[in-house]
Amino acid sequence: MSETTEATSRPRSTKHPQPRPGDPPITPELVDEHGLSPEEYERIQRILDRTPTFTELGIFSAMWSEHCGYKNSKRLLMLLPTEAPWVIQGPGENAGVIDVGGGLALAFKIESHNHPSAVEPYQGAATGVGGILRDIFTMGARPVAVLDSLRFGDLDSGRNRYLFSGVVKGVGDYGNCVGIPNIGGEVFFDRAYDGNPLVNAMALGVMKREELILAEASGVGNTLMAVGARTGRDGIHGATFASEELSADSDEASRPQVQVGDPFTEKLLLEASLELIRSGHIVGIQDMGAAGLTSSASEMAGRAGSGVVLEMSDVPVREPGMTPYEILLSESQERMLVVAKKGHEAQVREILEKWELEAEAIGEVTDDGHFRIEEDGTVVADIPALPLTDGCPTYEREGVESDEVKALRARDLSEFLEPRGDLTDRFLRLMESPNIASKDWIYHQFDTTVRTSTVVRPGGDAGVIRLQGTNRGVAATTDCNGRYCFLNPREGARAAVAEAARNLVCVGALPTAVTNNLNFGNPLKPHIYHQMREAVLGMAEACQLFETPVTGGNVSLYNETDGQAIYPTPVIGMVGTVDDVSQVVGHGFRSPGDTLILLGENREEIGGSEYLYRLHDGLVAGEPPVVDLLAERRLQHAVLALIQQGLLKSAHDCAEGGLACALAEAAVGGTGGPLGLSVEVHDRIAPVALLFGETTGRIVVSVDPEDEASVLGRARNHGVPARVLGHVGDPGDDFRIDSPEGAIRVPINEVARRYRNTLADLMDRDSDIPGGESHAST
Amino acid sequence: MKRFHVEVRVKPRPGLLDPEGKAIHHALDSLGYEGLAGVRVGKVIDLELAAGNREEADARAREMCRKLLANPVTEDFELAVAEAPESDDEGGQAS
Amino acid sequence: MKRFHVEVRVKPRPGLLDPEGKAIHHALDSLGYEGLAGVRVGKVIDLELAAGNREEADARAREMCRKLLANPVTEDFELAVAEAPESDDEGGQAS
Amino acid sequence: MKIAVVTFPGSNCDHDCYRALKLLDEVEPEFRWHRDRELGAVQAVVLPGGFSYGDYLRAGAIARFSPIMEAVVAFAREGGLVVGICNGFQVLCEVGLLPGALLRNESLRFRSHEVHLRVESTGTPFTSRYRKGQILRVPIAHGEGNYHAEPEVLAELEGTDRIVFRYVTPSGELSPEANPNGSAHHIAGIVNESRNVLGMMPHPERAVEEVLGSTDGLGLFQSMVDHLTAGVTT
Ligand SMILES: Nc1ncnc2c1ncn2[C@@H]1O[C@H](COP(=O)(O)OP(=O)(O)O)[C@@H](O)[C@H]1O
Ligand SMILES: [Mg+2]
Repeated sequence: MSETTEATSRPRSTKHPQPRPGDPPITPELVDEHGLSPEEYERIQRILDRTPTFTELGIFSAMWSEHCGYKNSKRLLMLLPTEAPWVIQGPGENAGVIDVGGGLALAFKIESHNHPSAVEPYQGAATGVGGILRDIFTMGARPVAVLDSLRFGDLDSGRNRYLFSGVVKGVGDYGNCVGIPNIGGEVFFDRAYDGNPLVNAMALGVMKREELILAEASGVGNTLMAVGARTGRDGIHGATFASEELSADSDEASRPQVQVGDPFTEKLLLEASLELIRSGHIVGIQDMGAAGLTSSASEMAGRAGSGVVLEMSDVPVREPGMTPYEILLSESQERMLVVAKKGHEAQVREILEKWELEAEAIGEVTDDGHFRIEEDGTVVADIPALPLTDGCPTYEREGVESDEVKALRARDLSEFLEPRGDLTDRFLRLMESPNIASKDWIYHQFDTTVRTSTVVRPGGDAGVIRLQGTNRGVAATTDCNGRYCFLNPREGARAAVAEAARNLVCVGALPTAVTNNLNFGNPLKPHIYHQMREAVLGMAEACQLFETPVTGGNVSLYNETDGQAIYPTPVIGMVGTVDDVSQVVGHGFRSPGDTLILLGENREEIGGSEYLYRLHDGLVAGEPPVVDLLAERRLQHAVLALIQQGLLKSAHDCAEGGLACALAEAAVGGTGGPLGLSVEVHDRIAPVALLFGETTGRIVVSVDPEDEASVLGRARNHGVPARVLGHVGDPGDDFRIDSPEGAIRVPINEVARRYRNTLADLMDRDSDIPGGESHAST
Repeated sequence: MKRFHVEVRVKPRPGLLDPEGKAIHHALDSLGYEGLAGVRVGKVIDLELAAGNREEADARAREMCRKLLANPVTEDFELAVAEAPESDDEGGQAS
Repeated sequence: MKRFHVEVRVKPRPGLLDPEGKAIHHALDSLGYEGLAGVRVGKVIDLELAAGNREEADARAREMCRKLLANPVTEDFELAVAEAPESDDEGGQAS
Repeated sequence: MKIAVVTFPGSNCDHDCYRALKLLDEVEPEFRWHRDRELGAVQAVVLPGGFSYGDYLRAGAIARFSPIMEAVVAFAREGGLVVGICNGFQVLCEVGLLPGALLRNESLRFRSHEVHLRVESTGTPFTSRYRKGQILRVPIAHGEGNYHAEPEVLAELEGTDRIVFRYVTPSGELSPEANPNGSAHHIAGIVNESRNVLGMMPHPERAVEEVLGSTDGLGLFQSMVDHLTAGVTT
């Protein structure tokens, strides 16, 4: 490799690229295998005014895949609100950026790694975390927190336990090694995710406002440099792969090589990148993520309106004999593309060398608007950059709701509202549901306190970190109940946004912006497209109302196995700001004798509940809880104000498992150990719905008895229904809820024991053994 | 039944990135060991098992590898089977 | 200089607790494999190195083990040295 | 006084240690790079946590060959104060400044949560601010913290008051449930024979502010300052 790159002196070939020896002929079958329709192929021929070479076909296939091209989602995403005065960078960059005060900006984004995790859970999840961290630090921000949003089939299957265990270990090992605290996330188990686990990772990063850098290849003559790990044959065509349904033979050897993560290299790359960005020697930087070098180089050129030329023989490779096709489409991890100012290449190399990394000049920025690839000086691909990056056809499809879902939603659930059997027993079985039980088995495998800024760790309603050197903080949460979205995608999406915002106010944060991950089945099916459109509309409506614009996100489609789609799962990642971290409250009770107050209104809603799934043989039916967005907003304003006035000692919202489970979580969730409680509930609705229904817009707070009247009064002034439920008890007391139709009464330590042990009991059997096909079956 | 010692070596599949091997390679280089062309790291699993004969021991160990010990997506395995010396008193009670 | 392939096996010292071996043993038991008397897990490190002859390759690999690859407090190591087949073109560029 | 915090490639608690030291008026923390060959004029050294060299092969095994480690070993041999926290503890064992080794957690899982530590020895430069038997609440976050040593070594550690911290229940009892990684004798931290080198798995630097959940780790750094100040005046 030459020490000094005289890229400008390289003669420009004007000839069309010719097929390389060994290239397969371009046939309709080959086009089809590349996931391109005949119409799309025609469009490619029109753009080029000729037949593409094999290399070019590969490039188009990756860029026009669902993953990179957003063919089937772009038009829907345009419906989302994206603007607010505090938004610095909206959708379209590596991550969204908002102003969080004090001259600081927050970059944040969520990303899915569903398909790789289904094949190799450990590496799939690990590289998912790696990718999202790179999206953050390529904006110039130092990553300060990660969250993970996970979905699996039920844990009675060995395969699902294997996937769950591997994913958790992968998320943990990667983030732990890089040294980024995990501050929250979610996990949900339901048979709808059998064979299609969802692994969405979110990251947050902080920078000074002026440190923001964009991923643009600008400045003719500037040098493109490949930085970080070498390129191998990993995940070739991963982007296309992620855009297809999994089928039984996805496990065969024909599959692309699994991407293996190297968090150690990532940590070095993180430090080196931030140093590079601050050094002034570069003008742009981007992760080589999905579709690797192809997407990073062409997108950087597309954004800047420039062109690029890349020399394949200069790309540092891990294996000999790699073709341009392979080099361009490789998804090897921990690599970046950097645009160095001309003449500053040596300084760039020096910074990387300090961090024991490589940087190689592999091309330059041109002014001809072309994405041109050369191999030893011979042109092997030459494509106009803008049509390649932005010319991907987008589709608006017909959406039709499935009759099956209509029927499920219309189902009469009144028989399940009758009091039947012992309430205490039903309550305990719910507390032992993996969807409700403590998730500490998960987050005890994650470093949550590194960087010494974590104010609220996982386990509460939202994670909070302090902004170093200030009293300010940022909070983050991820939320989505796929069952609600399945039964009614628009309501479900509204509920997801509302819950995310509610979780943020429960810790004392003002919700400010959203990133989202749309996880759906095959969009070519009308009922799936219907789900997508409805979910996006619901999200748009709720985000508008909560003034939380969407600054970015990710779309993962074709989450189907053997034709069976997952629940529509539009995961909401929401961030908020905290003015003074010393005012933050947790979800757990603090002192015996405190008054318990319910803010919000009970309704008779049991549809889509965990209660039906867990206690009635996996029943998923009915109308999911309806969100009253205006009432929700009043509630959230009230709680935030009460926290800022220092009147609340704890706050926790009602979610899966309803009021009874929310009270229990708060009772066992205090830092000083479980506290009993004594509560009396009565309302004009069936007790099953009152105790276990999942009506949204409710928050349970504990307050000093002296503040009781004041809290009730202030809540009502906000237009929020408020009532006293009872009192916090002592350690070792009973957990006791009396209702007109019966009581729940059980020692709090017993509740705590069941709540804590469920996941460990299920998982500490056989699931963390290395690999093997035993895990492929139940 | 005889006792066999099976040594299973599970290694990352060729072409797959092996970050641990890379780090060790780098460390050995900087300790001054020249002429190192490659380092790959895997696992070795020693099994003590009872079987009628060597073929059976081999077949059973292979099955264990396919079922549990090696991850077919990322790893290959090799076996070496040896008959264990007859009855050294308290043998067979390890682990 | 010739090219050698050295397989280094690093294993927990006898008597040392091996939780991973225990977990695998347990898993194999519950998969129904009977007659398993012991499972121990270690590391295998494949080195490709250049040396004048086999003895030299062996000696250098041993030194690497003592210095870096094995921790004498907890681990033992074994080596197997094999001469690599001559010049398969582009070999020797792994890791 | 100056205290060095060493950064290896992959260290990720170096800044946390720096910040914790910075909270003390008397201390001026300074970073040292793994390629440095000299420590310069410092009164103590902190080897921070993290994943030096990715913790590949064995945690700490590669870092101990960093150029700076020769200086750290020399400094320790001359009686300088050295604290290794988490990965730093692993490096100290690998380089031979402390006996024993840190194996993979018995659960085979990374463990991250708050633990309770009992102060076993106050006769060290790192623990004079604590009471013997005092219970501290401090986070752990590690995958290889299972302390192992030969029985003779353990006996010697016990016999010479060199076990500094043990994992205990909130009320101060020894129990298998309170031992997060399977460490022999519930060991969370030890000192060398001359008591100037401390290795511990838990993270005192993460327990130095109320808003982080605990201030119990502060005493460790304050003890060091006391010791060094006394050393200067006497
Ligand atoms: N996969 C995960 N990773 C990290 N933390 C998690 C994960 N799953 C759950 N948690 C933690 O457990 C808490 C409870 O989870 P969940 O019941 O989903 O909360 P909520 O209903 O309030 O959103 C979350 O707030 C989160 O902090
Ligand atoms: Mg909540």
